[in-house]
Amino acid sequence: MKNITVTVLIDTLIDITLLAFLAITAIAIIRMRNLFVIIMLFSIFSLHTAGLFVVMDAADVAFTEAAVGAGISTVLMLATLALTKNHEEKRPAHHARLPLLVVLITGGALVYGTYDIPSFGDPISPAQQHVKPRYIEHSLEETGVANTVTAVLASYRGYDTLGEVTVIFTTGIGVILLIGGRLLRRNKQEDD
Amino acid sequence: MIDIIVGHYNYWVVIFLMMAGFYTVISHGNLIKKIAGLNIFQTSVFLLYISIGYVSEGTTPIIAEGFTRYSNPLPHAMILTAIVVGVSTTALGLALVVRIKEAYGSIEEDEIHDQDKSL
Amino acid sequence: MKHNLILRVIAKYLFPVIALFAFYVQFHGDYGPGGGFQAGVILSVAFILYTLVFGLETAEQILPPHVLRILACTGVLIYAGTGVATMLMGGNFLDYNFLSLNPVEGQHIGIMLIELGVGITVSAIMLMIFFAFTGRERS
Amino acid sequence: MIEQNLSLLLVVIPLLSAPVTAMLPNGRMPWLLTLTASWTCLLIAGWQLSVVIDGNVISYELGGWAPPWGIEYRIDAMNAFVALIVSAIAAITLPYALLSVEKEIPRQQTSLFYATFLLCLVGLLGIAQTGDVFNLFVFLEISSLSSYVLIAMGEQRRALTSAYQYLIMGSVGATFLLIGIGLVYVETGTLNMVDLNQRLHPILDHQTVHTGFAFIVVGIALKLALFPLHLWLPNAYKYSPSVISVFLAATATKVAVYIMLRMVFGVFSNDFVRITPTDHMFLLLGVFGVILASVAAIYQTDVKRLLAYSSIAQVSYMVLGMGLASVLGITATLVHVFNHALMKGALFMACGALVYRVGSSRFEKLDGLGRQMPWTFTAIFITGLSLVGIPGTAGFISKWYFVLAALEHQSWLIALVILLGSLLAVVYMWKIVEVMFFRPVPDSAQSVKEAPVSLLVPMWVLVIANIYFGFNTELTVNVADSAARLLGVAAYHE
Repeated sequence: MKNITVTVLIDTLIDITLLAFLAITAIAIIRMRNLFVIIMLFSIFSLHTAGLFVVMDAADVAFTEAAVGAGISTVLMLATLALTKNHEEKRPAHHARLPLLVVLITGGALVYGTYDIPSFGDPISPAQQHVKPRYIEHSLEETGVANTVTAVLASYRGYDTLGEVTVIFTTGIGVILLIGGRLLRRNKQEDD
Repeated sequence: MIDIIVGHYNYWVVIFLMMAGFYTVISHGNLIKKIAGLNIFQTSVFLLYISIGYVSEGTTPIIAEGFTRYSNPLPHAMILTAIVVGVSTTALGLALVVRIKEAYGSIEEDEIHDQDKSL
Repeated sequence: MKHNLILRVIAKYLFPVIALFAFYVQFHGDYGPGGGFQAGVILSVAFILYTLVFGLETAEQILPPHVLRILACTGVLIYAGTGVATMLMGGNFLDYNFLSLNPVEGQHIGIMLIELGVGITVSAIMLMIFFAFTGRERS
Repeated sequence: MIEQNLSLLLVVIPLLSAPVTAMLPNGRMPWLLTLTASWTCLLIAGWQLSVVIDGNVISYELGGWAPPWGIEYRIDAMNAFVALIVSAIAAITLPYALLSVEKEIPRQQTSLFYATFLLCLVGLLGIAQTGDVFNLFVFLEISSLSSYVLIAMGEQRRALTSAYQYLIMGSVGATFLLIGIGLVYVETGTLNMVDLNQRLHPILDHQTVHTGFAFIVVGIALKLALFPLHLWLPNAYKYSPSVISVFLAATATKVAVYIMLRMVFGVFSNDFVRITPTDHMFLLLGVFGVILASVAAIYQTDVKRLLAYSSIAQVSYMVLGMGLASVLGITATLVHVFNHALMKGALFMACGALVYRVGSSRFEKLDGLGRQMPWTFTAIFITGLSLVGIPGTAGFISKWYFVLAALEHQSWLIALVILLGSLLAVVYMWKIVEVMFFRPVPDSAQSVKEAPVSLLVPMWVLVIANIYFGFNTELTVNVADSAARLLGVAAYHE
């Protein structure tokens, strides 16, 4: 029993440390003007998030976030930076009040909304009591897959994943239409 | 009081992160920085979902001997899809930024706006 | 970077390792973290590394744009086609139980097929996007 | 076997056609496949509506998993109605697209262009069919991402900035929707709409539920271009290729209206709308939207932008209908969704015809053009009458139901606003008529031919539909009424 308490304590400590890092990174991103630094900080933000996902027992999501956020997104942003050759954000002429007001209202609404949200890690919250138990208890016998995330993703909610593939496909086509002038030729013979 | 803080601090920091991203999107005029802000906004929402799925003293939802308490796989599956949607939006947005730079010679919103007005 | 010998040699050795890891992630998703999407991203990273070291022209000789486009389309068709196949075999769309006489075996086949579709599409599209961004300067 | 799967095939047929289209050689082949796919969709959507029109519900379990564990397609009269509108507009737009696209889109992009069009159709139909909130989010993103691309395909460089602005606003909206879904999920543990409705019922007073609701509504409002979140819409419609203006103006905001109805009344409930200030909010935004957007339309100097502002005003009518929160109000909203799709489809097609011949939709290029392009001009004139709400046109039917709903609500003010909106519509539509018909043709102008037949026929199909549905209200009003009742909206009583 004692061991469990120690583990929980360590988990909480890591959780708080990572959250603090994330908050600092987010503030730095707002205040920095050098775009290269911003992109690097975003990559760090993403990697920390992935770490946090591991702490919160979401290995699959952590894996994907590390590959996509810290990997692909960062590479694409750097590629854009190389193409636009614009490394410094312009200093705004005046400080707009409206965005700050909108953000404060939105954030306030969210804090208001957490008033009766189940506590963090609560094992008897509705989200843990409804729908989820079947995935945990029966996915192995129903789908033969030990990783329940894969079972949900590929089988129970496989149609969402078809949508996800369609989203990626749309993006690919879209990027080619927008900046892939060279890639539009289907092969060397076809004239354009 | 302590109970509320212990049970909610995670959500509150996540809300702060979301709002930091949201603020970057709506207050900054640089097109690349807006996209970075949007990414932070979305990534923080992913944190909200994973926090919802978290169970204390639980483990990753890969069924194995000796474990009985798993975190909720449904938010994980949803967020995997949402991450893909996020990177798709980023890629398209950046492609548009490249084209805008070629067409206007700038990626600052006010400079682009001025060019359009002078026509 | 084309003339840096160390980079060229290491990239050549890293390429199969990364690709192998991608295949491991692709087919081990049932038991551990991972699956088609992550595998697709990792596989595309292997090619991105290759492109960075050996140049876009060399990379496009191995994977010409029209091949990538066909691969991307094939992945989507495999995924949706699996659904159509289950429909033809009497089940609902994507009801893998009907793919085999034994439902769990059917689930295995179905999940493998769709993860394969995801992996193919994702790696092809990621590469297409990367090629589009890096090739932009020249056009 | 086919029949039980038809509702699903409605989405899967365009989904399968999209990658095939992307692999076809450029030219007319991609167009032909897209046309075939969309007409097949129209047939299926028609069949589907005929099944559910009497109050039946089709339930389809994707992957064979029962809801709420799996995703469910749940089609009642409202879903089928929206799916029919989307597929009908796609089916009518495509014959029109052939020449317009050949003129406005580079030949080497045609196959990918049509593939993206199909993906947009997949997204919109997927939204209309699904009974699962997260699945709805995914398909909403498919339709949004493809429309960003399609808008950016416009010829002028401002198409790029418009698409970028839409991308930022749209993604913020989608993220808000995602936050809302998450907050509702944490309180219920489910994503299925029917299940959500039942599990939300006992906890409608929770703060978390209220916040989730607010985020869902704001997120959808961004996609809906609800005043004052409409800023992305005018430029997006103006600078996109003609075909895309037609398709998006006639379908995208309509589907967003459907999402709003489904979420607000289907997932939450009519009681929830009444115990919270939601209905008053909708009424307030609707009133301001109708008046301010109509006034803004009057000051435009470009037909496409004028029509875009008019669209914002018409969407505000639909929001007014939701704010009335009664069977009659929802019926009016749904009837107007249908009729407005017909009107804006025809009007943007006429704009496309002008762009096809003159190359611009700005007023100074259109002087006296009405006499040179009489068929296009007459189409604009008749549809304009419908937009105003003259008896004998489809527009009259929607305005009639809006006024009835307002009077049932005993709100004279709202009835007055609806009439004022019609008056303002007379003013801005008259501006187009004046420029095109009463101004002399400039001497320097070259003579302009009437638009080609393949542009005129789809346009006139919609014009005639505007008149036909002004007399035959059986389809629209019956379906809308049955849909509104299924949504669980009790008749209004104080």
